[in-house]
Amino acid sequence: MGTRRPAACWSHLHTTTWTETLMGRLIFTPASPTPKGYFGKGVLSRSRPEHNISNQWEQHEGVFLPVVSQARYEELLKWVGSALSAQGWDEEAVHQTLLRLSQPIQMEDVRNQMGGEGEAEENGERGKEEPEQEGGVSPQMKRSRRGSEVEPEAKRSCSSEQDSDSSLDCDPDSDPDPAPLVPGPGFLLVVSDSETGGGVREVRRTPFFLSEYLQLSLEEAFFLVYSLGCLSVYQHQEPLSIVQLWRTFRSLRPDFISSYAVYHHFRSKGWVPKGGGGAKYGVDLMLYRKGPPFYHASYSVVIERADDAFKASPLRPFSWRSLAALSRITANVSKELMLCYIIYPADLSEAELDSPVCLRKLKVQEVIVSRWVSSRERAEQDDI
Amino acid sequence: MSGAAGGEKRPPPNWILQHPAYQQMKDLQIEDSAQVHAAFLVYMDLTEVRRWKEVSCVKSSELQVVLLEAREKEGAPTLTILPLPAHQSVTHKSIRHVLDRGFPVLLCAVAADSTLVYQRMTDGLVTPDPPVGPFQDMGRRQHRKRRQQR
Amino acid sequence: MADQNNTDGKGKFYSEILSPSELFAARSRSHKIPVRGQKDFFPDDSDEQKQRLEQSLNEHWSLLSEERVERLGNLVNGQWIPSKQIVELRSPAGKFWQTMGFSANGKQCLLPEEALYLMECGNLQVFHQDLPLSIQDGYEKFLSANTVSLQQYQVFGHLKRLGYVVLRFDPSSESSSYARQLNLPQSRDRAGRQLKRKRSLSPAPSSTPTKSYKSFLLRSRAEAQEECSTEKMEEDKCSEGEEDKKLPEPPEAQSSADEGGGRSWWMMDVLGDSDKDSGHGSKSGSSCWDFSSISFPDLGSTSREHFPSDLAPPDPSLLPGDLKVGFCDIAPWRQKINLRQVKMSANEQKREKYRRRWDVNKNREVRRCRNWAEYQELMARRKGKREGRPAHLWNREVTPLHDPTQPIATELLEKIGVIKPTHLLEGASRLKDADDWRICFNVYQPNTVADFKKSNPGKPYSRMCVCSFDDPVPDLRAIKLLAYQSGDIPVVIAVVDYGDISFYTFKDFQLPTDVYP
Amino acid sequence: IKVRFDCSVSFSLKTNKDERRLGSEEEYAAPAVGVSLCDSAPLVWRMQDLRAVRAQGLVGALLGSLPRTPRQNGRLGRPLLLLPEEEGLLREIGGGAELRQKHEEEEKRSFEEQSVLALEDRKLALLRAMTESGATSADEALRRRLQALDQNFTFPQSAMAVQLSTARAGLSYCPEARAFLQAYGPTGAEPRCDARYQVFRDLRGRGFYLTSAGKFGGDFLVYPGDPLRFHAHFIAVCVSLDESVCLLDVLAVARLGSNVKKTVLLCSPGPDARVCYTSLQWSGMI
Repeated sequence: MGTRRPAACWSHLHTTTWTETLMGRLIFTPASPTPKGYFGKGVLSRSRPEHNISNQWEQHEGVFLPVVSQARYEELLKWVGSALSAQGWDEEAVHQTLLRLSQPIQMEDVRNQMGGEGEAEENGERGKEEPEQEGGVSPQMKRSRRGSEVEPEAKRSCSSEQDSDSSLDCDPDSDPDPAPLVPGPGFLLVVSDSETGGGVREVRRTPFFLSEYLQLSLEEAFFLVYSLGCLSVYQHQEPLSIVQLWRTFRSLRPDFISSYAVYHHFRSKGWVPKGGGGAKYGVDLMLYRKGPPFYHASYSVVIERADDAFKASPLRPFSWRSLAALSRITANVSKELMLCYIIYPADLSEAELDSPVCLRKLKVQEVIVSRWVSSRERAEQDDI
Repeated sequence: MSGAAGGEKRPPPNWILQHPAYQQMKDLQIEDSAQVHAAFLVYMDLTEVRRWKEVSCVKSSELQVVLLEAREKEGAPTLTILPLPAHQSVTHKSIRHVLDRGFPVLLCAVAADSTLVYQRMTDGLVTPDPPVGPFQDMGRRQHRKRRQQR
Repeated sequence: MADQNNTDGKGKFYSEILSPSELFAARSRSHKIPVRGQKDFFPDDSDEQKQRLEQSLNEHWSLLSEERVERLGNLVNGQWIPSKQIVELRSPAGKFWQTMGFSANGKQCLLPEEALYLMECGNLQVFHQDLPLSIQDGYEKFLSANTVSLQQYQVFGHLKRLGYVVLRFDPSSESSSYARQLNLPQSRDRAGRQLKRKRSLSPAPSSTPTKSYKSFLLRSRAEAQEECSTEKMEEDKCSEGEEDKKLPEPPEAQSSADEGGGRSWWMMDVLGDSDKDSGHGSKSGSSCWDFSSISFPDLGSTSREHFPSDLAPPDPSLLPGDLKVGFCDIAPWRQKINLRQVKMSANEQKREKYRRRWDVNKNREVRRCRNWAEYQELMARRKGKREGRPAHLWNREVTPLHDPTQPIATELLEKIGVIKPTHLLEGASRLKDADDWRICFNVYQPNTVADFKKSNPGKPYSRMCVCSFDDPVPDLRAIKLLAYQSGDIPVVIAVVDYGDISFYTFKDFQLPTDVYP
Repeated sequence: IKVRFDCSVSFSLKTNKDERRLGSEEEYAAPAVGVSLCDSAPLVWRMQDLRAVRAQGLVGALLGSLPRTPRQNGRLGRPLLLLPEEEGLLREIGGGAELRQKHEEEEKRSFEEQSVLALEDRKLALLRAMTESGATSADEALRRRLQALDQNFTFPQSAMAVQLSTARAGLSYCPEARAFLQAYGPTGAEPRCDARYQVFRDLRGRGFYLTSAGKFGGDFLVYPGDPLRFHAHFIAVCVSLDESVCLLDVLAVARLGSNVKKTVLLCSPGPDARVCYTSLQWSGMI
């Protein structure tokens, strides 16, 4: 029985909150293991979440710590202050909290806490801790070991699942995308400017966690929910059913059915579609074989829709000019341009469109657009 | 979070919602929440990833969008940044409107998965930098010569 | 060349006419094209730049002002016949006859685009009312909506100059939709003579540019055939006649019947297999199969003692009527099994080990099962664990396509592949012809010229459709129509942007399923 | 420069160039550019016309085989195809808006000339009548009557003589030419055409040379000098100010621009007859 790597990696169950203030976006919480199979993107990174609070790290008395400047540290403190004020804390309480928070920490305490975590040693010689569970600030931040009770559970749930399910493919070394190491250990090395602050170096608690989020596109999220059943999406702290989610996404994006149908189609062929790269090349999707780390994108995809008579009602009105530009930039990066038509049958009612079951009635037509060069001589016309 | 057993635990609070810049953007009362989200992602990219200076947000009431102002480094000229979700459309008029603020403009297209694509926009005609060296043309000339010999 | 309007006797119109001495001198002029110098990036108003520009312009003008001068003996003489929109040759055709022209009424004729191209190449002089036509006359008289448009001629000329053979496309010559339904390979031995097929029986609403040309074409093809080989033609006619007799029904009716009945039964079958849950059939069967009584045979096991040398016969009630099955002696089978240890390299072993890592047989619980019943019980137990599945996803009308608590099997991709792929020819036959998209040329590659026969041109390399950069991009309907018209020959769309021509193809495609090792 | 739009050789011969038969057209000192229509496309054939077009900074596109070496596409020969904008600009530089307008002007001139001639004619007739009557004492009366005639004479429009040509000549109707003028006029109804024309006109006015840029996803390639000697600096994309453009299209053309080292220009005619230009360049931020 051959198992497929990305498919196997899809099987973890996640939940995510989709906050209405961030309409149209789905944010994966950092505590969840990244769904493997190349879903989503770290909001601050170019692919998987790997953003650090500081890109400068230093070994301080045997522990690797991120280094931040005094100014940066104060900025983070300020954010905490304003966040607490926004939560209705009075000025004095905020002040006290900040004061307590900004106390220098002894390295011994740091080591103790890391040891207590129990994971750091196992996980890497760099002493990086497993992800901090929650970002931002909340009243519970006064507790010293934030998130520690959440994280092992997440770990446990993964491993127990693997035990119980013998056919799961969990070969870690063949997976180039290991579980995210969202940095942000609870401590920082604050370094003041040598001129003004006399070069003081102090270890302090990280005041504001910018743990990076994994952002999913609507299509990715719906696929994880509907096709793989491994994601729950919450709104107003209530989990959404598949049909509810479908309706919600349709209301956010009028062309959601077409764009999802295309996404779903490519996933069901074992390919990895990514919407983000498309913006770089002026298309809707980039299509990768297996996944971005393995191959460069092989196709640039433009999504079109067509009715029963194959008349296109273009999602994006195309002119030869825009097609010429797309064709050229696609060829410049050795990719191919694909038009992907979703064909809606004439008898598809609005009621049917209200549920993802309508996907079974849709058809998909892929068309490759390429420039034909009549002769090598033609290259000459570029001499302009 | 939840494991295979489907424990439905309430997800932890989202720090984005607590971020002062996000609060500030929300207070600008822009209807298009996708644009606000785009603006916040650009803000985070400029401050956290690129470490730009003096990054602030401004409301354009005419366009009903959040604009950003920032300097690449200390003492560098101020830029206006126009963050837009990549699937939207623009008019030249709205671009002109942003340019009319008097600063050079960066248009930032924000894709659905938070990928950012920056484009520089300047009023008037900006002559491109000349290509480096005559090498490309030499090759082409060679090619042409060869062809003519045939 | 331009204004040889001899009826107007005024010398002023001869400004671009060469004098006899100039003509004579031109017989030995160079055929080289001056090489253009490297371009500058910024204009700087320097004298050097000005000088270079002047030099370039002078070169440019002298190149452009050059007139065509050919020796009379090298020129083929033709006559423009406006009523037929063709050029009749009055002297024998040259080498170009291999790839251009057609015969009609015993005369050699050229299509207007062919004549104009040959005029531009300095091979042909065309007269009208006994006066020679200029190139300009040729453009203005030959090119029109009824023959070929200027843009079509631009594409024609572009390809001809590169050495391609370019013939007009005749839609009626294409195989019928019925033939296409059968998906017969076009290259069957008649393919070469597709163009010759007479469609006199079906007055197809052919709206090819020139009707007059078409009749000429048909006649000329017939003549060409005659020249070619009479017997072959007889044979051909014969077989065509037969085919006609065999197919009295209009192709459309035939095809729909075909689609509706003949084909669907097995299509359904195939679909049913993958689409509907395959457990359906086996479930109904399971009632009479007592799994607890069927043990797993292990013929390959090295521990022979565990198994008797023969297997008990199956329960007769499970077998169809007359069938009698006795004991099965497995000894001879055993001898056929290779029981030697396979020697594997370290790498292979590692791979094998990895492959077997999640082998069902390795699972302790599975191994504890002694028969199907116990295994099914185990599966049911495992299924029971799914009760913890989130209610908001599973206790609703629409549930996820895949259950994450279930093992991921090879069929996962098929299971979630609910959107049906299609191809360009599907449903294309029911589309009505559109006037806006039309194939106009068959194109053959330059390297085939040596063996090219007009009477038997063979399969074109591609077909050309010409449009302007300001025209719309073809939608799916247009792409389907063109694909249908062209059959298995790729269609290229030549898009003309004033002087520039870009070529695009819209190819049918199906993304392969990416199967992991 | 005067431009003529002809649809046939004979027409172009009669109306083109320096030799003019009518006094009414004598002020056309500058050579006209002969443009002939082929399948409704404006083509320039004669060398002097090609040079005149280039002298205006208009490039056009060569379509024909080069006589010297016809079987190649690297360098092409006559005819020269004009862009609609080039043809529009030529017409504008020529000063004569449309053939119809020119025709009216000619008719007006003809009427004025005929009026003078008619007055002369009347005076002559009066003189003859007076002398015939032989009244020498009538000198004074004659003078008065001539004066009155000078003041009161009107030549009715309806009395003007007009020619009904046998052969097509002069500014007569030519169906293709008429259709052509309507289709490509710079005041064309389509806003895109209008934007393109305004932009072309403005950039040419700034000394740039322009060619079509379809294959680069734009409207015009913009050269700082004659394209024979210079590389293009810009890809001009013409849009009206209010036209909504798909951001993905903007990103695509901007990326292509950076690939070929050219600045993409968004060009829109503004409300005050000025053209707005916005340069799009790669930010270098990845």
